Amino acid sequence: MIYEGKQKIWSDYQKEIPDDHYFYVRSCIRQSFFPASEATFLDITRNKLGKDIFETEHHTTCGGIAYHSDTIPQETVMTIIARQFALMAKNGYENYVCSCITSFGLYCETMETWREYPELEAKIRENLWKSCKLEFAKPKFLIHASDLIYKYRNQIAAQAVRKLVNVHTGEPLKVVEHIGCHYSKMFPSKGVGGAEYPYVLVGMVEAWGGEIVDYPERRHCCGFGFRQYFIKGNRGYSLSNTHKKFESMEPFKPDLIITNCPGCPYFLDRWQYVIAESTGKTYGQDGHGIPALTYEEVAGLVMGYDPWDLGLQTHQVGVEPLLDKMGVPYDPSKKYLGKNGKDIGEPLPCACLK
Amino acid sequence: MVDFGFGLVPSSRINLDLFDREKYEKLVAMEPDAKICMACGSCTAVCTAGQFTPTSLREAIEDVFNAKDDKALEALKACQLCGKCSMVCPRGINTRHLILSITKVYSKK
Amino acid sequence: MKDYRLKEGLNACINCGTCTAICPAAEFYRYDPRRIVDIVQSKDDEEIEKLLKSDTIWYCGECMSCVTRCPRKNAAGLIIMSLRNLSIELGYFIESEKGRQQYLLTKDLCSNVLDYGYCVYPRRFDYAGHPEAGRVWEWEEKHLDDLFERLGGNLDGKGTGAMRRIPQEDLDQLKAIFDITGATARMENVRKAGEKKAAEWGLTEEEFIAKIYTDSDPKHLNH
Amino acid sequence: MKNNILIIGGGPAGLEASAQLQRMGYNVILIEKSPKLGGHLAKWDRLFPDSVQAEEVLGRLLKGAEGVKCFTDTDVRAINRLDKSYNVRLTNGITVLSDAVLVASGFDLFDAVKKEEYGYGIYDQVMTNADLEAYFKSGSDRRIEKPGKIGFAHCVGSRDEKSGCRSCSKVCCATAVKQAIEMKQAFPDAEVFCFYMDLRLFGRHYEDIYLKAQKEYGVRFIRGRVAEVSENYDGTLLVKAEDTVAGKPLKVTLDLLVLMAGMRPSASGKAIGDLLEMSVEEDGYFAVRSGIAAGQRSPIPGIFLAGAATGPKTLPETLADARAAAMEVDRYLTEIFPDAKNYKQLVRERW
Repeated sequence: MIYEGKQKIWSDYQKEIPDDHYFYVRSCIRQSFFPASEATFLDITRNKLGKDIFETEHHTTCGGIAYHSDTIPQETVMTIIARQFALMAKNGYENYVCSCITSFGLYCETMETWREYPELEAKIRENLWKSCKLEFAKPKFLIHASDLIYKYRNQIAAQAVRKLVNVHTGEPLKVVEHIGCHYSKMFPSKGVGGAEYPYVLVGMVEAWGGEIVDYPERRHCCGFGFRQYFIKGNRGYSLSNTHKKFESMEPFKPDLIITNCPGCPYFLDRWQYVIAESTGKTYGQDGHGIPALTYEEVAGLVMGYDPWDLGLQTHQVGVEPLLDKMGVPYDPSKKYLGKNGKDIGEPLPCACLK
Repeated sequence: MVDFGFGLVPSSRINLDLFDREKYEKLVAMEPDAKICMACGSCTAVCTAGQFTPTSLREAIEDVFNAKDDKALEALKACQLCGKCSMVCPRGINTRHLILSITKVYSKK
Repeated sequence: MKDYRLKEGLNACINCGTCTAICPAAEFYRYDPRRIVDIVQSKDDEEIEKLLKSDTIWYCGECMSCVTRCPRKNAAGLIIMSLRNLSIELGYFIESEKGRQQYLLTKDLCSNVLDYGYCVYPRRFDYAGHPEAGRVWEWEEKHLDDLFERLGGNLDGKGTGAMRRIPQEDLDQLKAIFDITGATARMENVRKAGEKKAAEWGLTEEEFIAKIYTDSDPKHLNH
Repeated sequence: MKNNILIIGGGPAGLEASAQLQRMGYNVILIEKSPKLGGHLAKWDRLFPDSVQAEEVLGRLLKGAEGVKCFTDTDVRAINRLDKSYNVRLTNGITVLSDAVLVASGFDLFDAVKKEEYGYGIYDQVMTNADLEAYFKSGSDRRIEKPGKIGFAHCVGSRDEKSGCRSCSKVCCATAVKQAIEMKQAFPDAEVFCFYMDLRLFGRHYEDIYLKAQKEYGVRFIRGRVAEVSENYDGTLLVKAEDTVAGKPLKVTLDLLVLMAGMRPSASGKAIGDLLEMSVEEDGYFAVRSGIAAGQRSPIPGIFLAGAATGPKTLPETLADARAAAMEVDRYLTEIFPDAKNYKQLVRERW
């Protein structure tokens, strides 16, 4: 691998990310499965970086999952998107930051389609007024939340209490990145680093002291496939695609997987559980899995957040070996406690996966 | 082991790393023309058995190359050795001999 | 066919196969996106109708990896979306096992959007239907309120925050959008086709749903 | 009086045209921007279809052009159109008054780095057709050490709108077949794969080398464009394509992948074109007066074109084109130029 070759491509795909005043829009999956990640993102940007990042209670889903499951027409999803944009403008913002990759891809596609077919944009504008009495607007900058963390990765490194380094050996942790397909595969220029060698997560990992490991199936989809996961009869597709990725990354012995898409960490985590419980195969050391974390969780770890505040207990793959390597202090007895130490039981143990 | 109601799905991806070179060398020693097929499909187009069964010499040759030996045999199983294919092959391959050779080399028996 | 995705997604295909080479569905289903593009551009109505009634168009996972690869700037994924759209409009989707899944998907996802303003809503994500969500979700499901509180969420709460209750006025706007952009009509269309099929098979709705949720004919897969 | 003719570009087209025009008695000035004459030919080892040494062909071309006034390391700084000739200022300080200008600016090889998913310049074991020729000439390349499995990816920077190259580069299929054979000759135990979309082997004997590659060397031809390349743990390559004949995705582990970089309009040719305000077509190559009837005349009177400046050509085609251009220049100078009084009218009628 020739590192300089990648650097050249990275320099070709730099996108403009504004400095401040962001309108934040949540992700359905991230809220459902990783609520602490979004909370951490807002805490870092607002309180650690001092940015103005606004959220309105009135925003909704963008409809992306329903759309990519082919349950609603394109015109519907475009009008919902127009409504989100209108809320942004109504609140005096023009920098739109979304937490979801499916949304991000859909926003890019929508804006591009409007640009190419102005008559469609006019139709959506009319739809928006008829249904919501809102004024049509478009963001000046469209960015994914991981773009923001990427932009401030060095400031985060400056405030970090630890690095992505194995404290016992002094070696950098080997990190595998997984970029959500809709981040830049459709519009390479909209993503930091492009579609083939995205830099958005690599930049974070490098800034925080880890070592990125490239592996053959890096670009392959996690296997979500919308309908291919939601319907039980289709889940073999989803599982098999993740399996293909793990078989490919196995020889590289990664310590950690970092992701920027809401669904991917869920699938990369849970499919390891299913593979372990149904075949006995595990991919980490001694029967453990490889932790698949969100970029907010990784940022939180290097900045010294408590792992249970970050929600790492809601991963099925145990994160303790990673925490031990990084030298993160944690109290095992507090892992599954509710707020203020409330006892809410704990999950049953797995048969195979540690 | 837990039954989730679904599981890993078999892959259909051609993996050329599985190509059995030794067997293949045996085949081309027997019938060197195995190497010169252009995959034009003339043989399959006129195949008598192919009208009623999934018979295709073109596919069988492809399968041999693609390390899908079983599929190759399957694609020739119903061949009657009528020889129409040898009349149309633009590369003049002795197709009947090739079919017999493939069957001989790749049969499990 | 007036579909912007088709305009965007279809230029003359040269059958190079770069889409199929990296397609997550092509390896695990009996599926070849290149052939779909080829059939669509053939403009052979009979073949296209067959396609619309088949399982084939439902194998794609809409990951859009093919979009990056095509040397002719085609987008097989967008073409598929457009075909699915048409299959639903014409009621053909109900003819195939994979297409029929639209009945359940539409019911679940659209009601999540209209009832809560989210595509996914944790209280409707049950461990029984999702055993792969793991022991950890089995536990989470029982303690959702406590866990959201613990993790800085705001499940069904007022104001902002993860999984807050979205105000009714906003849900009303989503409903209005659904009504004027054809989503409501599509839901109705799909519902009727499903009910008809269930009646044809002599199944209650519950039985029908259970069937389409789990049915998986081995013919979809490679041997 | 001998007419001055300026030829821009010292590759095969420029050399051959120089030789011909010199024989006709013209005063030829040949300029070449690089330090060496010969263009891409000077960097190539052997040529399809009969594996003749490139050096031998180049030697013949150089011999033919002996006596021509040659400036290497020289480019055009400015061109002014006078009443009937061109005043050309060169970068070496010399000014040439030229009655006809022949642009033989050739082609650039497609920059394979731009085809990002193939990882040229990133994955160690990926090289280009030009790199492989350099290896054949020098006998050493860090990437080549007894490769067991070798792939050739056709159409890299050809027939690819994503890379902005819609057209076919014409020569790569035959080059790939030639190089595949040469690699088998160098490494008889290797397995060699060619990934193609169409095998465009149109020329005389080209089909023969295709058959030879199959029959004598066992080269495997796979109908499917390479979709993606990545690097395995041991440094070998994972290459993905569809076998479109089988209709299935395919993967193979390779020790070496050779990218058949296609022809692109040359950047320095474009600079000359800009100076002359000479039009190019959508594909970036210079427009000609008439593709069929006057393929060596530019739309501008007195400016001629030869070789790959007007689109991808094989070497024999380039040489034939150069000879044709010489004839056209001669016709222009003898028929029109001497009659200074009617010059403008004649040009209007006959250009």
